[in-house]
This record gives sequence, C-alpha cells and structure tokens, in this order.
Amino acid sequence: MDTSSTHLETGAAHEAETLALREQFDTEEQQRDAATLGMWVFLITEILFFGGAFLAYTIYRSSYPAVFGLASSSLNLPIGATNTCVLLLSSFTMVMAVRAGQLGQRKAIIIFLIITMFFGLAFLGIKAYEWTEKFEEHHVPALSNFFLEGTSLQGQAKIFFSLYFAMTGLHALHMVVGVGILLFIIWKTSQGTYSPEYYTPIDIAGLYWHFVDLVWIFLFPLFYLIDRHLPR
Amino acid sequence: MNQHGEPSHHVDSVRTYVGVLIALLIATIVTALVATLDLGPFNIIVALGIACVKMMLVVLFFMHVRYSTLLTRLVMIGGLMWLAILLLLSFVDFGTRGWIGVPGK
Amino acid sequence: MGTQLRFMPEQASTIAADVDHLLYFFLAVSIFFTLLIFGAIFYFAIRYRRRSPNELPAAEHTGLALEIVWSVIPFGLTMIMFGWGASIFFKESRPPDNAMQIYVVGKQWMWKLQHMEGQREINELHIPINRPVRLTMTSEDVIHSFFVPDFRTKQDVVPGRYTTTWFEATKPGKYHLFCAEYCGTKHSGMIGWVYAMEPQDYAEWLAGGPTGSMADAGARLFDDLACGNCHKTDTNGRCPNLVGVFGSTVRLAGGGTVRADEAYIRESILDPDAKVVEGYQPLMPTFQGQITEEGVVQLIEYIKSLSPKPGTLIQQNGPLVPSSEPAAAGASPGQLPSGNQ
Amino acid sequence: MATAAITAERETYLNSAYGLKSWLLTKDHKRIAVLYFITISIFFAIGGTFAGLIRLELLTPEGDLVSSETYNKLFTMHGVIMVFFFLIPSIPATLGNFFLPMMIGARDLAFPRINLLSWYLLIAGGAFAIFAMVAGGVDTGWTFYTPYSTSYSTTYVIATALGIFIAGFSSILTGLNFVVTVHRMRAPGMTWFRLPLFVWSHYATSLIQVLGTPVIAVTLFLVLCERLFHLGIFDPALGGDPVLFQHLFWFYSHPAVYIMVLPGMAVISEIVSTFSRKPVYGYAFVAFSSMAIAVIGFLVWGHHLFVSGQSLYAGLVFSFLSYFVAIPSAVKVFNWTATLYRGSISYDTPMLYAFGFIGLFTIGGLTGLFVASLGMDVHVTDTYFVIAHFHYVMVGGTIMAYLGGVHYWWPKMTGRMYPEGFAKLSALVIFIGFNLTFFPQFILGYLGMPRRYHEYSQEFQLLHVLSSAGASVLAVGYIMPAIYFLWSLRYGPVAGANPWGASGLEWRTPSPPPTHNFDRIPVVTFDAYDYSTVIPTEVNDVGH
Ligand code: HEA
Ligand code: HEA
Ligand code: HEC
Ligand code: CUA
Ligand SMILES: [Cu+2]
Repeated sequence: MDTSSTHLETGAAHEAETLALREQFDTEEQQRDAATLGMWVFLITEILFFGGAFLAYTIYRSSYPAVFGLASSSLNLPIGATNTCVLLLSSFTMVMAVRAGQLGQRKAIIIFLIITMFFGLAFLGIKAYEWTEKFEEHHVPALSNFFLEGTSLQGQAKIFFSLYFAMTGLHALHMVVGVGILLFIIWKTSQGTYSPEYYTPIDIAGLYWHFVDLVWIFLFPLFYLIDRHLPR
Repeated sequence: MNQHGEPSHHVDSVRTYVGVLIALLIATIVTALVATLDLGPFNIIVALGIACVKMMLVVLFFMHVRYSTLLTRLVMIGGLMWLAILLLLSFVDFGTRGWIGVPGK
Repeated sequence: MGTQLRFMPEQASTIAADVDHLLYFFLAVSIFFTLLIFGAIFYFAIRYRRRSPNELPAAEHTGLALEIVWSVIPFGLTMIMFGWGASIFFKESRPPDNAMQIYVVGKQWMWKLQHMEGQREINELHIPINRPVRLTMTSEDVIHSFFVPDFRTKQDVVPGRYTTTWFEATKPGKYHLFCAEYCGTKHSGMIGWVYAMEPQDYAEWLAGGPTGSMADAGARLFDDLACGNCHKTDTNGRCPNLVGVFGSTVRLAGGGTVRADEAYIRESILDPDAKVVEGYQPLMPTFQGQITEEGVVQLIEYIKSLSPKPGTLIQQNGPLVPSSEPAAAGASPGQLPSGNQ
Repeated sequence: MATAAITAERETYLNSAYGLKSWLLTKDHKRIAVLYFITISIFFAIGGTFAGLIRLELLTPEGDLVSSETYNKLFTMHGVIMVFFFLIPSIPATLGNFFLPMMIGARDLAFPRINLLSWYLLIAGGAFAIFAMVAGGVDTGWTFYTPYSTSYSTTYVIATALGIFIAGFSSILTGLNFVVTVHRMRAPGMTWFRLPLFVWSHYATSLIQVLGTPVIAVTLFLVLCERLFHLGIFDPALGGDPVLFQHLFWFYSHPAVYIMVLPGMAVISEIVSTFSRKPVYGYAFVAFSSMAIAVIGFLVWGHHLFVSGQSLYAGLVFSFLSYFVAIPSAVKVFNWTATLYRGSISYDTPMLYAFGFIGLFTIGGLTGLFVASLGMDVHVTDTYFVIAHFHYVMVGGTIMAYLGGVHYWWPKMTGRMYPEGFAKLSALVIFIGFNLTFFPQFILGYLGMPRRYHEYSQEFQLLHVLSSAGASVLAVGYIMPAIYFLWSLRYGPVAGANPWGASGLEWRTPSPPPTHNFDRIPVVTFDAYDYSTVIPTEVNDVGH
C-alpha cells in the first residue's frame, strides 16, 4: 500500500496553544478552511433554530393580523430603532477588528473588540430597559393585570408578547454568549496568539457576531414595524 | 480538497466598511419612518424588503461572502432553503384550512 | 368475545370495506416484495456461499436499466397507494349533506355527546344504521381522538377549534369507542360504546329522551347570557341580525369574507373581535370563561335553527327580516325574533 | 494468531495512556467512541428495562401490575431514552466516530475537542433525563404534544425537555464535526466517489442532524417558555394552535427517523460488501440514495398529522411526498440484494445481522407505506400498527445493523475476536424474539388496539401475550452479546489487522489502531471495495 509521510508526525504530540496547527491537520490552510466551514455550518443550525420561532410568529401574524398590528404599535419604536443602530455599529467595529486581525495590528484588534463589546452591552442595557418598561405597562402575558385583560383581544395579544419575549430573549442570550466570546478573543489577542497568518478565531467570532446582528435585522421589522399604524 | 482561494485573506478598505455602515444606518432610519405610514399590504413588503437588503449587505461585506468559496455560499443558501421548506410546507396546512368548507379539514 | 384469535375488525360502516380492500392491496404488494427479498437473500446466500477462503468474485458492473426498473416499478405502485388512499380520505373528509349532526365534546377522560333532539350521552353514542352521521367535535382541555375501529374512522379532537368526521353504520351492534390520542392518566379509560340501531329502535330510543332539542337549550342559554340584549331583530342596527347568518358568507370589516360555519360562530362568541362584521363596531364582549364548550355548541344549534336548512347557501348577512321560519324548534318561547328583553 | 506478542508491545489508542483522566479528557475520536459506547449501552439497558415492564403490564387486560400514572411514565421514558439517548447517538457516535476518520484516512475528526464536548453534552442531557426519572418521571409520551405537556401534565416535563434540548446540541455538534471532517480531512487521493458508503450515509445523516435538530431545540425551548414562564405560544385558550407544535416537532422528528436508520444502512453497506467480497452493487445509486433520503425526508413530516386537524390539502401533499422517500430506500434494498448475486458469501455473525436488517427493514418500510396512505392511516394511526411499524424499522432495522456493526468492528476496536458460535446463536434468538414481539402488534393495531393504553379490552389479550413472550426471548438475545463481548475482552482470540479480508482503510492499520490511526497517512489509489488490493489473510501490521 502506498503511503506518504507528512511533516507533522514529529512535533505535534503536545499542542502549544500559540502554535496554530493542531495535530489532526496537515496544513494551516486546511485548518482554517475547516474552522470557517464549521462556523458556517453552525450558523445554519442557528438559522433553523430561530427559524422555528419565526414559523410560530408567521403563522400567528397571518392568523391575527389586526391584533398583532395593535400589539406592535405598543412597542417603543424610537428605542427599537436606536438599538438596531447600536447593533449595526457593533457589527461595523467587529469587522474592523477582523480587518485589524488580517493586518496583524494587535492594538487595533483589542480596541475595536472592546468597542464592539461596549456596543453589545449597550444593546443589552437598552433591551433591559425596554423589558422593564413592558413590565411596568403590564405587557407581560404571564403576570396579572395584562393591559388588555377582559377584552377579547387579550389572548392573541398575549401570544404576540409571548413571542416577543421568547424571541428577543433568545436573541439577547446569543448576545451574552457573543460578549463572552469577545472577552475570550480579547484575552487571547493580548497574549499575542494571533498574527496575520493565524487570526481564524477572530474571523469566526466575527461571523457569529454578524449573524446575531442579522437575526435582529429581522426581529426589528417583524415586531416593531409591520402594521403599527393600524387603528387601535 | 483544500481550496486555494484563501477567502479570508482579502482585506477590504475601511472606506468600504464605512460605506456599508452608513447604508445600513440609513436603511434603518428609512424603514422606521416608513413604518408610521399606512401603505396597506405594502407595509410588510417594504419592511421585509429593507431587512433583506440589510441582510445582504451584512452577509456580503461584513461576513466576506463576496470572497468566499462556492461551498460557503452553498451552505448559506442551503440553510435558507431549509428555512423556506419549514415555512412553505407549514403554510400548505395553515393556508388551506377550511378550503372544503368542513371545520377541521 | 373472549380471547379468540381474530385478524380483522368488524366491517360495520360504509367505508370499512373500502379500507379493507386497500389493506389487501397493501398486503399483496408487501408480501410480494418481502418474499422476493427474503427469497433472493436465501437463494443467493446458499448458491453463492464462499467455497474457498481466498475466493475473489468479479465485480459486477452496475446495470443502469436494472436501477431504473427497480425504481420505477415501486414508484408506480406507491402512486397507486397514494391515489387509492387519498380517494378514501376524500370520502371520509366530506360529510354528505343529509348527514345527521351530533356534537362531541372530549374532556379528560370522558366523551360527552349531544344529539340535535336534545339527548345527551356520556361515553355512549346511539345512532341509527344506514344514515350518515356527522360529528362536530371539540375538546375542553387537551387533544383527544375519536376512534371507532369497526367503522375505520378516527379524528383528533382539538381544544380551541372544531374538527369533523362522519360515518354511516351498516350493521346494528355494539362497537368500541376509543380515545386514540394520548391525553393523560386515564387515557386508556376514555372509552365507550357506539350502539348502532335499526332506525325504528333508534326512534324509540330518542323518544325516551328528554324534552327540548339542542336548539331549545341554546335558546335558553341565549336568554341566560342576555345575548338578546343586543341581537334583537328590531334594533337600530348596532348588532347584526342572527337570522340567516349560519351558512351565509359574511363580509368582514377591513375586507375579506368568511363562511359562517360552526367554527366562525364559535369564534364570534368566544373571540368576537377576531373577525368583526362589516358595518359594525367591535362592541360584543367575549364570553370566554362564561360558557362551556357544550353551551357553545348549543348556541350554534340555536343560531343554525334561525336559518333555512344548512347546506343551502344564503347570499348575504341579510336585512332585519327573518328570512324563513326558524327550522327546527320554532315553537319554543323566548325565541329571537320576539326580542325577549 | 502468531502475532499476539507484537500486539502486546505495540502502542495502541488503548494503551497510549492510562487512568480515568486520560479517558475523560481524551481528544482521540476512538476513545470518545468507546465512551459513547459505554454510555449508550447503559441507556439501552435502562430503556429496555422500561420496555420489559411495559410488556409485563400488558400481559393482562386489567392494569394490575402498575398504576396508570406509572404506565404512562414507563412508555414515555422508554421512548425518550431509546430515541434521544440511545438510538440517535448509537451508530454515529460510536461506530461513526471511531471509523469515519479512519475510513477517509484522517488522524482524527476536524474538531476533537468539540467531539469530546458533545459526549459531555449527552451525559449532561442524560443526567437531566435520569434526574426526571428518579424524581418521579414524566408522562407526556415522547412526542410532548401540547397542551398536555405545557399545561396539564404534573410530572417532570421541564427536566426531561431540558435533557433532550441539551442532548440535541450533542447531536448537532457531532453532525457538524462529521460534515466538516468529510469535506476537509480526506486523505490524499480519497475523492468523493472513493468514499466508502458508510461515509456517504454518515454524511447524509450529519446533514439531517445539522438542519433538523435546531428546530426541535427551539420547539422545546418554546414549550419550556410556556410551562415555566406561562408565555402562551401553543395555548388554545389564547388562540394558539396545538397543531403548530406538531408541525415543529415532526419537522425534526420525521427526519430524525432517518438519523436513526441511515447510519444503520451505512453499516449494512460495509458488511454486505465485505462478506460477499464484492463492491456494493450500484455504488453511486446507493450513495445518492442516502442523500436523497436526507433531503426528501424533510418534506414529509405532515404524515404524522393526518388526523390531527391539519387541512385536507396538507394531508394530500404530505402523503404524496412520503412516497418519494420510499424509492431511495427501495433502491438500497435492491442493490444490497444484488450485491449478493455471484458473490462469495460467508455467514459470519455480522452478515447474519445484515440479512436480518434487510428483511426486517423491508417489512418495516413497507408498513411505512401503509401508514403513509391517507385512507389507511386514519384507521391505524395511534394504534399498535404504528408501534409495530416503527419497531420494525428501529429495532429490526437500526439495532440489527448496530449489533452487526459492533460484531464486525469488534476485532478492530478491541483487538479480540468474539466467540462466533455464541454470536450466531444470539443473532438467531434476537431475530426470532423480535418477530414474535412485534409481528402480532400489526394485527393488534389493525384490530383497533390503541397505543399508550394501560388497560385494554379482553379480546386483544392473546396477541399481547404473544408479544410479551417474544419480548422475553428478545431480552435474552440482547443479554447474550453483553456477556460474551465482555468475556472476549479478556479471553477472546487475538484478531489480526484484517480478520474479515475487508477492504476499507480502517482494516489497513493494526488492531487496535494506534492513536493517530495510521503510522503513515495513506494515499488512496483505489476505489472503495476494491478487494484486489486486499491481502485476505490475517496480517497484523500492514504499515510496516
Ligand atoms: C428508523 C426509523 C423509521 C424509518 C426508517 C421509517 C420509515 C418510514 N416511515 Fe415511519 N415512523 C417511525 C420511524 C421510522 N419510519 C416512528 C418512530 C414513527 C412513529 C412516531 C410516533 O408517533 O411515536 C413512524 C411513523 C410513521 C408514520 C405516521 C404513522 C402515524 O402515526 O399514523 C408514517 C406515515 O406516513 C410513516 C411512514 C414511513 C415511511 C413511508 C417510511 C419509509 O422511509 C420507508 C421506506 C422503506 C421501504 C419502502 C422498504 C424497502 C423497499 C422495498 C423492499 C421495495 C418495495 C418498495 C415499494 C413497493 C415502494 N412512519
Ligand atoms: C430505539 C428505539 C426503541 C427500541 C430499541 C425499543 C425497544 C422495545 N420496545 Fe419500544 N418504543 C419506542 C422506541 C423503541 N422501543 C418508542 C419511541 C415508543 C413510543 C413511546 C411513546 O408512545 O411515547 C415505544 C413504545 C413501545 C410500546 C408501546 C407502548 C404503548 O404505546 O403503550 C411497546 C409495547 O410493547 C414497546 C415495546 C418494546 C420492546 C419489547 C422493545 C425491545 O426491543 C426491548 C428489548 C430490550 C431489552 C428487554 C433490554 C435488554 C437487556 C439488557 C441490555 C440488559 C438489561 C440489564 C439490566 C436490567 C441490568 N415499545
Ligand atoms: C354588547 C352587545 C352584544 C352582546 C351581549 C352579544 N353580542 Fe353578538 N355581536 C355584537 C356585535 C356588535 C356584533 C358585530 C361585530 C362583531 O362581529 O364582533 C356581534 C356579532 C355576533 C355574531 C356574528 C354575526 C354575523 O353576522 O356574522 C354572532 C354569531 C354573535 N354575535 C352571537 C352572539 C351570542 C351567541 C351572544 C350571547 C352569548 C352575543 N352575540 C352577545 C354585540 C353583542
Ligand atoms: Cu382522551 Cu386519550
Ligand atoms: Cu415520519
């Protein structure tokens, strides 16, 4: 049987964290391709993960358009729009961090990542404020004194707000994970792990962050915008 | 089968990114303003249309799909297609309920 | 019946024979392919058993024709299966117009059934043979499923909406009624019997029942809930007239129309603002929580009784004139046209 | 056998390091596979014990052994454990994990740490499920239909659903790992059309895991929201639709049945080829049929909803599409059978299991066609007919394949042979016990015996007794391998590198394999199943 030797039989037994190449790979390129593909595959699982919730939303919106429009209009549009902008800004700084990674500008990476994290936290802060507002306005389906209590709309409006809390909550959870990832990358960068040859983790963290942004790009119109002008 | 395209080694200029950001922000403001108008059935179309444009900007530029391999694109399109299957075939049910005029059929 | 070995359930409805014929077709196809596969395996295994340890048989070339043949033939067979099954299902899904109506309410863990004539039963259903029976069903809690094996009929009973099924019994007898959708602790106890009777026996059985039809019960409820406060015939038009509504096509505020069937009436009572009639304000309060599912179906029967026979379509949610004699129980006092408040 | 001395000296994945820690922190896909093997064996014993209790209870029509609450918990936990903690991980996470990298000539999976993480996730998920069981059980059925699961059940729905949620991520990560590995880690010369069919099938399985599992995850998440925080999403009292839950559930759970059977088909392709010493007939057709099953499998979920209150037209569409998924399965069965034609067939235990698989899967699959037909399904849905259908495909199919695979690769994994005579006997016992258990259930179902029934009507008793008798035979059949496999670890004859004269790359390295699988990374110059490249004797170490 024909065999060929590879260059890494020798040293790879004990992996050094800073040395990029792991033992199962032959080349750096193979490793990078694998990681990137892995992340993309992970992202499609995320598409379908949110997809299930989007299906629920779509079905109910099409069954109860009027109630959903009414419930929509009770969400705080200026805040939602601001938050969208915050998230888009964070995506921008994220991509700048990746760019800095490509160019090997370690300081720039760290600065951009910290700004990204800041925007991420700002988003979560604003979200938290919004949720509190909902609590105060009795928009939370599970609590007593739901604002439409007693009217025949309450059921379907509760479904709207249930989806609102479940989906924005899920999204917020992803943001929290994202912030954790950023912290890790910042730490690694400060350790000097990355170089123009090896910055895949930054790249991949970027993909994740942008994806979370994408989800919001759709959550925003679905919950805040469509039919919010409808008569109440 | 390693691709030699080295997709992620392509460095975009800062100007490109700033341009994309500005486009995204403008789109956000536009869609928020339009939402206060009554466009009838076009409300949904406009809101989701703008969202799709924003998605394309993020995917192509920020996520570098512009330079990515065929495989990456396939993966992404595949994911969206599967989402479409989920939505479409579910609507075959929810969209045709009551067509024959018998409750529950 | 004891523990004797049976292979087929009784054929006690018009559809049962159809389903059994389909079964025979399936069995024939299955037995053929099972024997084919098992036979081929046995034959090849013996015929081509390894005779020496170093044997190396030649690789076969894939025959494209063969692949096509054994894809296309099964495909053809499956299309027959699909078409045949679908045609039976169509039949099962569309109750004939002359079917007699029975309402079913499932509840953990019992079946509550109401006849139009007013009889109410629990876990027992009496029906005449040779007459189609249409069941309109809903549940008060979780999902149940109405299953009569000897009729080959089954339909889930879903809370929050109506489902329909129908059958026509052909043989007098006593048949199992099962709940076939898991519904909690006593799921296996949610069983009962269907008694199929000769028409005259059925008529006798009916006669022994209570007085007052379902529509009457509905009329009483209509009173008790003070629906008539608004839905009078001679109002200033703030509320729609319910005469002739059932079976009509209702125009909705904000565009669109809806057929006024059982599901729509139910929704109008429990969720009035979900579909508002064109030209009216959403003034009607919800009766959710004040009325049981059984009450709702009684109201539906009552509202139905204000229309000509179901099945004949009426054009439009009409003017404030009773379009015809209330069909079923016109005699009962406190009826709608008189406006009883 | 003369090579025993060499085996003892050589470094293998088993003796490269010792101690619990070296196992619990391992990144070696082979060791992780062994961890999985132990884990799922335990789950199988638990699930099987529940099955035994179910069969015992059903001996008599009266519910006299256990209360109805307990019975409901028994079949629920049986289904949950068997499906999510045994069958879904079974072949991919053990045999797939072990052999997929070896078959493509890789040193490991693309992400070894993620591989280990997925094992821990399965353990964590299992811990939740076991906690739920110990704390008092759960009684919703493995399908968790709302509103029963969200509003009515008073049992440990939350813990169980969390357990499945977590185990789902284990499944997703395994799938992700396999997809990337197949794309990126193939040895030089290992083109797509040289891949063993085992790899094709696992690749298709992984796609389903990646595309389907997230949907069950989010569905359970929504159920949890409804149960924990009273967010009404499926609640009919609020205008929610319980049928929506069923769509979401089956969007995953139908494709999931192909997560369960495709790896079984993967194993069968290998075994049938090896023991007839011929390439699988119609290689490309078998490979593409796996992909076709994976894709079409996503279009048919509504066939579980024919009587649920789904619309008539949806029923038509889903029934129609269901028949398309039968064709690639039929293609596989015919091609396997054709492989035997003019082969050199030996009757070693794995081959007996493969015969069993083909026959029983055919019966199970054909009865799948019954239930895919609208008019027929109305009568048999939610009866024992369906129970029989899916045990034929899952137990008669996948478990047969799994056991066949374990026998087939046992010498490679452990370096020891199992006792052939015993193994043949147990295969026979399992085949007989299986048919006795589940064939009567087809008749029961058509007679109208509903599933999930704790008590039943007198007239069904005879068939139930037959079924329970079969189950006890089956149990004996399953316990036998457990004993002789353990025995063989110590006393089994030492196996050579390639005891079967098989052709895959995994057989071209010593048994048990070294940590990095191959002493030198192979360069592949031949197609899959090219037996002319095999030295059909027991050569211990081809690498040298
Ligand atoms: C491994 C698991 C597995 C597999 C492979 C299958 C395979 C199939 N299943 Fe099954 N199924 C289940 C597991 C599985 N199923 C489970 C667990 C349930 C119940 C869940 C629950 O409710 O708890 C279920 C329920 C179920 C239902 C719903 C029944 C009901 O609840 O009313 C339906 C309906 O269409 C169905 C159909 C099919 C079909 C068409 C196939 C096809 O893929 C089969 C294709 C195979 C063949 C056709 C055989 C080989 C072909 C030949 C030998 C040639 C001859 C061929 C022809 C003539 C076409 N299955
Ligand atoms: C992989 C899946 C799988 C497997 C392998 C099995 C295996 C078996 N199943 Fe199960 N079954 C399901 C999946 C499976 N089942 C599902 C999904 C349901 C539906 C649940 C629901 O409705 O929600 C179901 C439901 C179900 C029912 C219907 C219950 C009801 O509706 O009321 C029955 C009844 O006979 C049954 C029986 C059996 C039997 C006898 C076996 C036998 O094959 C088991 C044989 C195995 C053993 C007997 C164990 C062997 C012993 C050992 C390995 C050692 C043991 C050691 C110790 C105890 C120390 N199963
Ligand atoms: C406060 C007044 C009020 C009461 C009390 C009331 N309704 Fe109504 N109802 C209305 C109004 C106004 C409408 C039309 C707007 C709408 O569709 O919601 C209506 C519509 C309906 C419709 C739909 C009619 C159509 O033409 O499509 C039905 C059916 C109905 N009501 C039944 C009932 C029943 C049964 C009760 C008692 C249990 C009841 N209503 C009590 C005010 C009332
Ligand atoms: Cu009601 Cu089961
Ligand atoms: Cu299915």
